[in-house]
Amino acid sequence: MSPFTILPVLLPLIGGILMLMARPIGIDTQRILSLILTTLLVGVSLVSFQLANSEIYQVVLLGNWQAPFGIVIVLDRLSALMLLLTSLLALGALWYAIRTDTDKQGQHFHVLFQLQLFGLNGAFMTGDVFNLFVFFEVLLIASYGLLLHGGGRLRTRAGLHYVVINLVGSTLFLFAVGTLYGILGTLNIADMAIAVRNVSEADQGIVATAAVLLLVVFGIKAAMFPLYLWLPGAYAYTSAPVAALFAIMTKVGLYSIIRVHGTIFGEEAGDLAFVHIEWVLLLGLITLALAALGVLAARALRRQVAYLILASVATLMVAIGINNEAALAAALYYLIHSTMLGAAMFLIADVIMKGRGIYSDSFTKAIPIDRPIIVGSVFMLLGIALTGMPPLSGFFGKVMILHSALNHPWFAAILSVILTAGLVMIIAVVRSGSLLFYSVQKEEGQKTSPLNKSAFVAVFLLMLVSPLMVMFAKPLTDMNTQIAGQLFNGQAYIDAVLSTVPYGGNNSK
Amino acid sequence: MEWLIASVISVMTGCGVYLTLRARTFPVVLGLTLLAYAVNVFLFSMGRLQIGIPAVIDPAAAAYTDPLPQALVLTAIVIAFGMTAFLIVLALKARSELGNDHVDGLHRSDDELKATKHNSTKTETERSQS
Amino acid sequence: MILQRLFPHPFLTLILWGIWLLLNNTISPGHIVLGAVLAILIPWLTSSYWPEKISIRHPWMLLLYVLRVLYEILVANAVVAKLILGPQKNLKPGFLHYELKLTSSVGIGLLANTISLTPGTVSCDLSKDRRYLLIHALHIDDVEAIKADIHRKFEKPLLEIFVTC
Amino acid sequence: MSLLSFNLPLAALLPFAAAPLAAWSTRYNRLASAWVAGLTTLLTLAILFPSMQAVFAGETLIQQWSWLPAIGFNIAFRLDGLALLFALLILLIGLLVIFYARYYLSAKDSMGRFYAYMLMFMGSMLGIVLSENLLQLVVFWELTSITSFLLISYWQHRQDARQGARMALAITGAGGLALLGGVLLLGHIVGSYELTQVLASGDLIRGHDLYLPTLLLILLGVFTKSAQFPFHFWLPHAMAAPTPVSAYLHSATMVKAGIFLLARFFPALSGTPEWSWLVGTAGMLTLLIGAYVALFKHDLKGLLAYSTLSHLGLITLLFGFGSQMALVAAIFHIINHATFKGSLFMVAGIIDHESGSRDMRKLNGLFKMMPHTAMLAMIAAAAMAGVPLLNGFLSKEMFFEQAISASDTTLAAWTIPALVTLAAIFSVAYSLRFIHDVFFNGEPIDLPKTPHEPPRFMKIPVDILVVLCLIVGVAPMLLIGPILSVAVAASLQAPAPEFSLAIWHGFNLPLMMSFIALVLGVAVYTVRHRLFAWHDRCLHGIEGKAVFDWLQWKTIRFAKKVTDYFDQTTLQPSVSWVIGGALVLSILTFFQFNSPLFGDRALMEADVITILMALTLIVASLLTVVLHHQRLTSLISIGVVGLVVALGFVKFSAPDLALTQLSVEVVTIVLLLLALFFLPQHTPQERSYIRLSRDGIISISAAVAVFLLTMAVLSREYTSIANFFIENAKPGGGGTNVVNVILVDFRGFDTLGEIVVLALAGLGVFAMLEGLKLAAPAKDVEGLEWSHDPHPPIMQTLTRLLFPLMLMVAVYIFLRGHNLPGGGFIAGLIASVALISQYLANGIDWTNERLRTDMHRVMWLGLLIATGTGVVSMLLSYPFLTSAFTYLNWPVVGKFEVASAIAFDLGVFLVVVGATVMILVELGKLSHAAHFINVEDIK
Amino acid sequence: MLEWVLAILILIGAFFTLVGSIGLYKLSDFYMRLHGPTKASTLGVGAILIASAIHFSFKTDGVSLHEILVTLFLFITAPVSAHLMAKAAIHIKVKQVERTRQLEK
Amino acid sequence: MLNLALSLAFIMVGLAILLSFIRLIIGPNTPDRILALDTLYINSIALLILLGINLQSALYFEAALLIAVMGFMGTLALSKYLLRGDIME
Ligand code: NA
Ligand code: NA
Repeated sequence: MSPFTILPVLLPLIGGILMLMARPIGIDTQRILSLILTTLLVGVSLVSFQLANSEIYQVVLLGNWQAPFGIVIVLDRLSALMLLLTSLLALGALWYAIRTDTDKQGQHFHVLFQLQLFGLNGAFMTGDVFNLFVFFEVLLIASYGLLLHGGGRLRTRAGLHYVVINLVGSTLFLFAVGTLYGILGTLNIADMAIAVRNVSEADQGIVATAAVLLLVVFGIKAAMFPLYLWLPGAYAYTSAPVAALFAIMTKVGLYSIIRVHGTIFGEEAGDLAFVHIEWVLLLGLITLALAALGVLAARALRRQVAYLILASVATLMVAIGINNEAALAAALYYLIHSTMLGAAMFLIADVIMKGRGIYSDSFTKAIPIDRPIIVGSVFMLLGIALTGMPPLSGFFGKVMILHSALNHPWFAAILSVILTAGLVMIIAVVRSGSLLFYSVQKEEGQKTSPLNKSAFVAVFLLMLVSPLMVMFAKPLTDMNTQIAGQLFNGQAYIDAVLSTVPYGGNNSK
Repeated sequence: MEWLIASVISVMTGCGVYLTLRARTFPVVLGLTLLAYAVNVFLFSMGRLQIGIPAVIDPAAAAYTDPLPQALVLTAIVIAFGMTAFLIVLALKARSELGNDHVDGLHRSDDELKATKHNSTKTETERSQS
Repeated sequence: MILQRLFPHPFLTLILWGIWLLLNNTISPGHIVLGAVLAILIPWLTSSYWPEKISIRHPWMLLLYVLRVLYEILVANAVVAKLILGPQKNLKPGFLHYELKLTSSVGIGLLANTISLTPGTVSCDLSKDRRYLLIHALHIDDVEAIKADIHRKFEKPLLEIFVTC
Repeated sequence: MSLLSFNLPLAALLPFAAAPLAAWSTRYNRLASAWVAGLTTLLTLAILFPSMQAVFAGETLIQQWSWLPAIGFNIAFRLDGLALLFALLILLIGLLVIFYARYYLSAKDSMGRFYAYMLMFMGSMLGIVLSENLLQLVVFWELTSITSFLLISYWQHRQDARQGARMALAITGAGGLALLGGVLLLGHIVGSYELTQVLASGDLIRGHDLYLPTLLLILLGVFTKSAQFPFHFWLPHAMAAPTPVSAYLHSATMVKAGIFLLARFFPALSGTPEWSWLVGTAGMLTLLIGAYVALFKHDLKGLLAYSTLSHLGLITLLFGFGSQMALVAAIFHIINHATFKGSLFMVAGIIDHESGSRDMRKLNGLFKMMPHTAMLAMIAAAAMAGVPLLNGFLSKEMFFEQAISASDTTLAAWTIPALVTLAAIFSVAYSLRFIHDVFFNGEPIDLPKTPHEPPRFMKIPVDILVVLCLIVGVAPMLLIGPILSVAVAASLQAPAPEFSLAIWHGFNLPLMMSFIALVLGVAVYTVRHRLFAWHDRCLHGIEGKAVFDWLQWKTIRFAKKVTDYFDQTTLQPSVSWVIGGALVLSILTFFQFNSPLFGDRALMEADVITILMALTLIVASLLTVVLHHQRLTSLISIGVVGLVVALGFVKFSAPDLALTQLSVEVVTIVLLLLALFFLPQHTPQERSYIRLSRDGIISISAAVAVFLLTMAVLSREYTSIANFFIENAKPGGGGTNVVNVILVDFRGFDTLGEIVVLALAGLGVFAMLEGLKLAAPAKDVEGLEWSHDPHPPIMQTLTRLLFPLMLMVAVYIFLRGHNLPGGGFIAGLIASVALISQYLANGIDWTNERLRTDMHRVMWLGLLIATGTGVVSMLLSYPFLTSAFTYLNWPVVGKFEVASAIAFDLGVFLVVVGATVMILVELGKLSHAAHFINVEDIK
Repeated sequence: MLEWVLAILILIGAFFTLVGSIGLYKLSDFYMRLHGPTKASTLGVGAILIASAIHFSFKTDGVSLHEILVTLFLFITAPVSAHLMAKAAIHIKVKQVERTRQLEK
Repeated sequence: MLNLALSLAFIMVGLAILLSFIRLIIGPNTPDRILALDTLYINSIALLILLGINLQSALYFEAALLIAVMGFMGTLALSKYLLRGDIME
């Protein structure tokens, strides 16, 4: 156990406090501080990643209490990956926010931002179900603030819907956690996994019900059908850097399904093993189909991008639902891709929107934007990546997922939905791209605003992730296979958590 | 007793859900508050119902209730309070930006229509301050 | 001077000290010390919320006053219980204006409270000029008797107890 | 490592590498990009050249590297006869097109972009034909779709170009995805995506259950790319592309990619009735439709496009015949078609370029103005029509022969030969039209430009191709024999059958068919005007594009309908979905298991008071619903709910919860009142009974479900980890109030998160309220003026009196919390309520004057203390948040406990105070910014 | 003896609490009902609190007097509540029973 | 004896709660409802203290104390709402 392990959670918390303290000094200080802190977090995440890169789990017994009595923080390969992804994404989003002055549009952007990271990282590291609830709340309330940052009619309405739906979700979370505690008598994920194995036949139904309730909760975050309805509005109407950061928010839901359901209702759980998984697959497929239709039906770019994100999340659900090591490895590859490129897509939608002036992001014929070739190329590449066309990462992720599904009884459904959805999205994105970049007309009196090059750097760098992911597909896949292997070996996780002894030997302090 | 508590939770949930499904922000806030109460009692009851044996260590005590759900509910209450506070202010913001208190900001309520009419005639009256 | 600053409201300090010991149900030395610290600290912290200095001329009279009020409450409770449980049509409710002699706001507050506490009367409003108290009585036989009672039993002692600086 | 070990990937990737260079080079010289493209093509040829000898010797070269072994995705390239034939076609015709385009493109066209796209397309095509790994092939396949989109939409300002490009991408992209599916299945059946193994597993594949889906998916890819019926319609619309693109993509290369796949997969997939029927039918229909429609196109490129369709159909049909000789004929015709159709497209481009029109109704008598071009056109068109001594004749004869032999096996023996002859008749007719209608047939009408011969160099590529038509036509074996032989062998994965390419095979049935076709073709052409009229009257407007557009429109409409159904940007359905979804999923899941609903734990007797209180709570909840239109009243009744809940906590051994609930309850009511001031006082009646009953059903279902869930758990026994907390609270945590010890010690991390939530709520509220403007009513609902007395003195006086007392209670609750019910939260709430009471009694200005503390500071201080307490333990190398306590013994004071948990709790206290006060006071300040509306005036 | 004292105190308290609520329930206008709770908050709760103080003083070692605090709080707050509610009722012109006398200064 | 008295007291206080709650339901005015809520708070104090005696536990005292304070705050806020609409100004 390394004391370092807690840092990914602690650093943004301290960061948030520092931001709050720095408020009177002014936004410039906050910006510098925020950039430094986020960069530091990238560093910390990298070290964590290195630390997790073994079969050894880093377990911290918070308060020095033996699990399952205290709360544990667990760093394994998956959580390390999520941490790294989050911090990199955050850095990009933060840079874009600062360079476009988004952070100046309201109060407390940087505090919210750091604490959002606190919530995310906490959710990725906690080994306790109720603590996960708490971190969900942290990341949610920070996201409420960020979502509403800057205000405006549509944003406020979307925010209201987002908040209400998530509050209902929090209620469901507590119902689920309560039920699980009421039967299993514990909250620690590893301990629950043990308890689930010993559940009597008479209690199985109720535990399964709680599992599915929990799935609904995570499904809301992950934007699973029919729980995704908050997403299009929320993502479309918030500010671009926030939307970009939100690309990781849906992944929290998926991560939680992998972590919580995967551990508690894993292979060893007897009749309860993978009680959730067919739902994930089925609902993932439905979500994907609806998302593709949404992409096609969108009347404005940001909404289209929101549905593209939804589609990528749905693809991930399908991959998780396939439920084998290869599929999970593929899912992780796709997760990295979808997070970074989804974020980039939101940012470029913002670039385009700002470039089009009064036409904003609506799909109408408008004036040409500044630097159409570079912006258009990046847009095209992102479109290719996100719709899963070769030669970028989306395609390879999709192929890996499909390959892993070859022996699945639902292969035909998986194949047809994924391929058809891909096609529909390609058609839609090509339509919008051709409208935005080709179908343009210069107009008197409508001046194009120049491209914000320094902000654009963030988009470009995020976009580069895709070719890099192709280039380094092999090491990435190897890594993902290792992660998936670790995840499918739930017993190792359980043993690691439950066998970690408090510092100094025992609990009597 | 359990039946009673279950009924209480159930009715609060039902009422909470019904109010949460209303079209105006204020009932929605009330609904979520009720839902929060319901789930808090639910979570609390998961430690089973015990009378007169609070989890305060006392040499004379023969037994203790399960303290863990209580701690969880305490956390949940405070979180729900924060969320309610946020939501109600958001409702105000929505009222200000959307022009009425419909959750979708769609249908202008009667008082709003009157207010617009009023604003257009510009007969704003200052409230007398004491 | 320093004492003045340290104990802006010595009487309050005393009360708080007592309250602390009451709260903790103890007179252990630790709590006596802690209570004293708090009883000094809190008035000091909240002194700005007390715009007017209250000084109590005869603390023992306050004690007497409290006992008297308690006694009055006891008696009035019985009377009013009978009124409530009896037939309603016998009740002759009404509003009356009581002219105040008290000027200290704490005094007025305490009087109003006392009036409300003794069953049968509720102080409903204070006139803007702070000279009249509007009182609702559950049953009025003789207005002047009620007014005289209030003055004799409550206002006079209060007038003696409080001086406003 | 020698070049020969990686020249194949190099060849495919070099054009990609050169593409940016081509784009970039135009900055310095407009023509530089053409040079880059040309030289790249030559270089690629040179790279492949060393391998050719081996291929002609019948070898198959494979260069592969392991890349994603987990899914069998290797980087693998293959050069055999078939690949070489196609690679040569791609490169050689590419070279000619590059040369031609340099003269074709006008000054305002961006050369750099054009050649960059061309190079990328060339690379993609090479990738397809050189791929050994099928997944890799799919990658290149889709790349051709993307690059062809870019090329077709090259003139992006033209709507037809954009639409044509989109349609091409939609169709071919769809086919690509189907191909991916087919390849995955193929890989699944064979266990490898390597062509070598797939081709060796023909019997396994044909015998597999998944054969038909695999075949269908792959053929979808083939038919879309090669524009076979019913996916043919994109091709004519792709003619909006610049003519060099049409010449290259739409005659010589891309449309042949599908055909290439047929040849490639021939050993693996062919030889079944499914294959014959599917491939044959598509080919035949395309052949006929293409030939027929071509005649009626007035646009030169339109005619060529449909003629291309027809020829592609011809080749497909040959594959459908499935015999080895048919394969020979097919591959031979691929070459021939590339040469004559490439040249014809270039001619059409020249005419367009020089006359400004491609409309055959305007173009007449051009022979006089451009005799050289006319000569070239006539030879190429004759080849297309199948006139002897030209290459088209040879392959067409072979085609007829195969059609006859294929018909032996079918019932209606004459059908196939008759149909192919019919197609040939039209082929002759449209070829004749291409020549006669353009170069003769009177004088030109209204041409934008006066036509004349193009620049000399523009004709060179056409010259070369036409000469090839002639040479192949006269001496076929000389030039084509060797490559055709190895290509056929590679395609068959077996030695090529004996074949002879000769001009004269004697008087036989095929020759007769050719003769009939020529004669009747001329006849049809002569009566064309009557045919045009008939066609216009009866068949005009039947077009694939219309179907496609209709389908696309329908799909979009469907998408919009579905999307709008779910995504209405309305809250209520979303919430209904969440709750309904949770209900449905839970119920379905529960009944998957054979568990009884209730357990057999002994239940507790209910007492009268508890029943009464429960009833109160139930009625109060219902009252909140019933009276929710009167908002203030529902607020009061929710107050009852909160109170009874608190009493319940007391009853069931949870004093801490009761204290918290009571405090939160009041703060919530104050909060709601503050907000309610700015909201309507009444909720309007909802009129939709459907919605009300729907919501009623959802609510009642939720209520029932929660009831069952609660009972299901409460009627069961459980064992929990609770004992540990009870046993360790005092010895390990130093406190006797176990709930508090859990909060500040065992699960302090939860608490830390929770105060962050609270702080964020405060900050969020602060941020939201910034600059918020709201109308405040100047009179109440009843139209009454507000009271003139904002701070009734009696309230003021006594509330001030209460203030120190409440603070004292807060301190008391705080300090005892570790051992008895209480703690930082509750104390914080009490302190907040104490402060708020001052705000209520004295107003914001008065109180703020006295409370000169920025709540931001209180919050960060609290967070800092709580976090700091946790960090301190790390400095002592204990985990984060490890607590410590000790007992001190001071004189006078006596023995007392000092615990770090108290410091943590102090942090909690401060955050609670900071956040609560901030929320309420910021909200209270809102009226400062409000403007007032007189409700009475409006009435 | 002690039990008797306790029992009587408890019954007195409960009785006056009940009387207060009866008043609240049955009296005919708001201003009259306002008198109800004062019973409950003074003698009602007071008597029960005294019973509690006595009970816990005898049950445990020390003297239990903190019940006095509840009374103190109630004595400070209940009248203010009543005062404000009355003021509010007067302000919004809540109806009085007709026989209510309006006595001028 | 004490138990009998307690049982009787519980019933009486329960009845008081019931009556207060009925007043809250029937109103008819908002001040009536506020008053009923206030009374419910006070009744609850009695109930809690009785419960404390019944369960022989001093742990419920603080709840009673808090009810006294919080009930007051609620009434204060609600009444002020009727008076001024804006309860903090
Ligand atoms: Na009174
Ligand atoms: Na003509």
